Amino acid sequence: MNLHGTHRFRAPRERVFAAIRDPGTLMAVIPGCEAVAQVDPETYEGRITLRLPGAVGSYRTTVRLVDVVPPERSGLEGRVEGAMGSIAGRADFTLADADGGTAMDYRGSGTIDGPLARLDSRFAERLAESLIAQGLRALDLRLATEGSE
Amino acid sequence: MTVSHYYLPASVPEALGLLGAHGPELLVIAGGTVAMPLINEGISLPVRVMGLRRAGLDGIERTGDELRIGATATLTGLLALDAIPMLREAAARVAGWSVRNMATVGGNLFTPPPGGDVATALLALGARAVVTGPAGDREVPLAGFWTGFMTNDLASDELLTGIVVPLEPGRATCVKFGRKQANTPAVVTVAVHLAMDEDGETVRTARIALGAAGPHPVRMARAEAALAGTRLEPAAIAESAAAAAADCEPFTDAVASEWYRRRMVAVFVGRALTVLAQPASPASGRGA
Amino acid sequence: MASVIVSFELSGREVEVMVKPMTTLQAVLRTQLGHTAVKDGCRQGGCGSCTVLVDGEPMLSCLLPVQDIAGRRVTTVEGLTPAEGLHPIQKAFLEANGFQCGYCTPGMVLLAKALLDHNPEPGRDEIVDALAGNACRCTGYDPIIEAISKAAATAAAGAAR
Amino acid sequence: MTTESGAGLHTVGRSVERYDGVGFVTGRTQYAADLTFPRMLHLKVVRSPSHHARIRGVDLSEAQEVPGFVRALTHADVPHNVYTILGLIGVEPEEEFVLPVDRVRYKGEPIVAILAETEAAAYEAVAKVRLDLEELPAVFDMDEALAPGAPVVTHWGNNTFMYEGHECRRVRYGDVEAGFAAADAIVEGEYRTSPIEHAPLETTGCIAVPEANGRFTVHTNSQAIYFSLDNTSIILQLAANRLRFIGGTVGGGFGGKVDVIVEPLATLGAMLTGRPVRYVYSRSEEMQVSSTRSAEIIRIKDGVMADGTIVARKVTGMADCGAYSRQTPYAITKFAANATGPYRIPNAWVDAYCVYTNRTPTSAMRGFGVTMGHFAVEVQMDKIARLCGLDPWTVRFRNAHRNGDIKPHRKATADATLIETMQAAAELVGVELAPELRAMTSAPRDAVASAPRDAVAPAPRDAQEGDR
Repeated sequence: MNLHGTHRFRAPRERVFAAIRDPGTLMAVIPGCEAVAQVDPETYEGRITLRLPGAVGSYRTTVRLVDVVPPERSGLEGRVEGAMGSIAGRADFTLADADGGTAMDYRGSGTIDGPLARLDSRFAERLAESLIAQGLRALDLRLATEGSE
Repeated sequence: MTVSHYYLPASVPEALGLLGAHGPELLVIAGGTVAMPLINEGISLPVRVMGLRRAGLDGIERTGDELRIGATATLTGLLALDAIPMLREAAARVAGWSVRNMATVGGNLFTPPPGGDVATALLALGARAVVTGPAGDREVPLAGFWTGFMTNDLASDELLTGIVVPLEPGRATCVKFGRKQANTPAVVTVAVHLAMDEDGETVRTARIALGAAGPHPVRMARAEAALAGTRLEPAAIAESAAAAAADCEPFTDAVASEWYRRRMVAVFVGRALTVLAQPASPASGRGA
Repeated sequence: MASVIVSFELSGREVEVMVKPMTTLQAVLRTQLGHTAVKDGCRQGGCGSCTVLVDGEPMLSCLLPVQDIAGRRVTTVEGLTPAEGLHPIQKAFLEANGFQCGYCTPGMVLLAKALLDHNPEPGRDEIVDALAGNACRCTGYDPIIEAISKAAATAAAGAAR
Repeated sequence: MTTESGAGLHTVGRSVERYDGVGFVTGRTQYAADLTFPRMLHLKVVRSPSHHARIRGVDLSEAQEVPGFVRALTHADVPHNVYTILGLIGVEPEEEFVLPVDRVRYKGEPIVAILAETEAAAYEAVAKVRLDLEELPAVFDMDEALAPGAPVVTHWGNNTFMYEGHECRRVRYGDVEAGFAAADAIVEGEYRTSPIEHAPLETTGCIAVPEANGRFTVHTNSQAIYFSLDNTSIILQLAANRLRFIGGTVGGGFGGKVDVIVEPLATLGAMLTGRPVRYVYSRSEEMQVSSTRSAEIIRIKDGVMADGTIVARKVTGMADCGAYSRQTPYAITKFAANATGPYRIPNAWVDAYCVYTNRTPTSAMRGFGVTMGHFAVEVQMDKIARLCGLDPWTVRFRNAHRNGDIKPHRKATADATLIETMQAAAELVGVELAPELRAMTSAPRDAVASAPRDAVAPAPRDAQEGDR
């Protein structure tokens, strides 16, 4: 399973990077997120619930920040686990200044285990990329409105 | 089944009560043609499930200049419909007879691409989703119903209870290109509705919706704009088809590659518009 | 998880079954009621070998929780077959060799029954449309289409007499 | 050689009602998986999500807690944990495990089997088995698999089946290079085909039932019922007379049900639990893991004379065996023997490779090994016809085998009927053959005056050194 994507934020990259590390923000922007806790400076545990056509369920997530170089880039090692199986892997994202805002590029790969692995792996890729895109859009909106207060 | 409870509510209030009691962990199904394969295969392992087949949501009625379709009206039910021929075309090309007797119009909105031919047609018809929750009904234009691949605007305590379709005069067609003539997922589905000027020859506003060319059925704004004010001359059709091919977001799956889908978007948008460009074209010319 | 009692009419007689929640009509017919003419080709709605008639209309029993059809009329090939001899549609399949391995045949026979009830004299295109959801991996479909045309013809001839 | 006319025959040519037809139209025919037994267990397999990986661990702790879970079957439970599909006919090596010990080589390969009271419980338990796999590089393309440095799929170190010390099955007859040199023209072609899944409507499956007398009755839809019985007997180290296989009614096979895949595990489950065990593929298992026809790459180089006569043919064929041999090494031998087509080739060279990749293992399917070879040869014949300005019939008639022609593998052609068949076919489709073609027969060449001119005297030297 391979993921990649880009996103433009209106906010500068320092605020984007800080927001990504803030449990409160993560809770608000991650689709279906019901709990996020920072267990140590680099590690977050949480729970998301997804209502997908034909399959509903909640998933335990653990994400650790690695090779952190704020506000430029960071690595994420993570695992998502629940009824439909598990996805474990690593993603890396870079943040670059782009005419007043921020251009994010992310790339990641992981292995799927459990029932989800029996589906076409492109299916899981499209689902993951779509959920990530929704989260980044919500983050952009939140930073833009926060900024204007 | 590892299912501990399967509820069959007899009314919408009863269904909303069950949603309220069990919330996000309650799987909702209607015709079962999306959920049951995943359950039969042991991929989806729900514990509590609610079926809507008996919840009284399968009516289709015409009120003034709108068609109100119950969320669990079957696709076969659409085939008996004279009001909107294009909907009949879309429903006729989904799966086979038995599945059309089971699959529901509401369910088609939740069918991941490359499925969702009827949803694509409804999008081109400017339909609205009727969403019912504890606080009552709200209507969502279909373009805003989908939030991403397999995700939508419903809260966990809300149900899709119906679809409202405006009965707008104009020229409309739905063309599905699959690897076979029937019972096959789409390489691409194109649904078009053209509202014409009084002269009946000039396009006032166009709606072009694509299926299997994005994370969900998508409207092609630039391709629509390329037709406004034209008389569907070949150049206008070519420009519109090129815009659709450029703006769509096709994907690769077992049916077709992203590369092939993008090219077929250009071909079939062009063919759909060419069918509608025929002078005395019947209200629902049928494409390839 | 408590089982539930469901009753429905099966080929003319009332049946009552006790099932785990959401057990499919296919599983009930095949493993509890002995109607193994209802086949088990894919359980994904793609092959049609599990086709049954519910109130005369074809449906896929593998996608149908039995609770959904409580109180309704279910017909399988076992129900179509008379005590003596064969139903005209079955005879037509036999004469036209509308089968090779036989696994799709029950589904095709029931579809033919439903089609002829709707349209006694279907053309080839209407037969093909009706069969579109049922797969056959052996015959290439022509013998099946011919069998259904033959059944329609004999029925029409019979009606004409 | 006269073709039988239809006269005086009782059955041939008439449409006869099939005795098993009544069972089909009434649905009374009993297929293996139609049976249900009291206390029957359901077997579901935990399959590898990776194409190529080392198995570091299998954690069953959560799966065992699922209500309805009965037991798991691991490689340690299998008495002789190796498939012997071709071992019975002396084709070695036996290299595919019934349940792998430390490595999986294709996506979907079985790792551990789960036995449970109901299918739903089995699926839930399968979903809760935790696999600890270390991903290894995988290869899916034959040319890449043969290139140096490619990931190694087999356990003997290179990615081809070894035929008597050679990397490919070889046929040498005459001198192709001399033939090419003497030819008026050279025609080359590369032909590629994809794997094909049989997709029978009835999926592969069986039910193993322990009998009171210690024997096991196995209801199976295998196409090779005694082949399966023998292999199950070896794998379970159980005397063959302890096994009674019942089948013969197959809901579509097309060669897809000869792999002896489900019977050993189901019977093992019945042995260890004393209860009937049902192991039937789901549709996605049938598509993903049941064997397919091999993908093939066939490269042909021909030396031809102006009159369309072929004087030399060099064929390099590769079949994608997938991760394990099964029946493909045998298919390659069949390919090599038929690679040059039903035509007289005075100078022939055939190299036929059985190539291993991390794809689903391939096996039998409707004339496997030969079918795709004919596709390639017949397209090549059309190319020759176009090049020589001849019609495709003439090129085929002039090269067609006749009785007495020596085939590249040194067998004399006997009972040849290609010429007569083509003549009958031409008549059926209303093609007017040239007199030369109408006059031809399959009689030995030297017995008939109008034998085509031999451009190059064939030099069938004795079998070359190293060819045995």
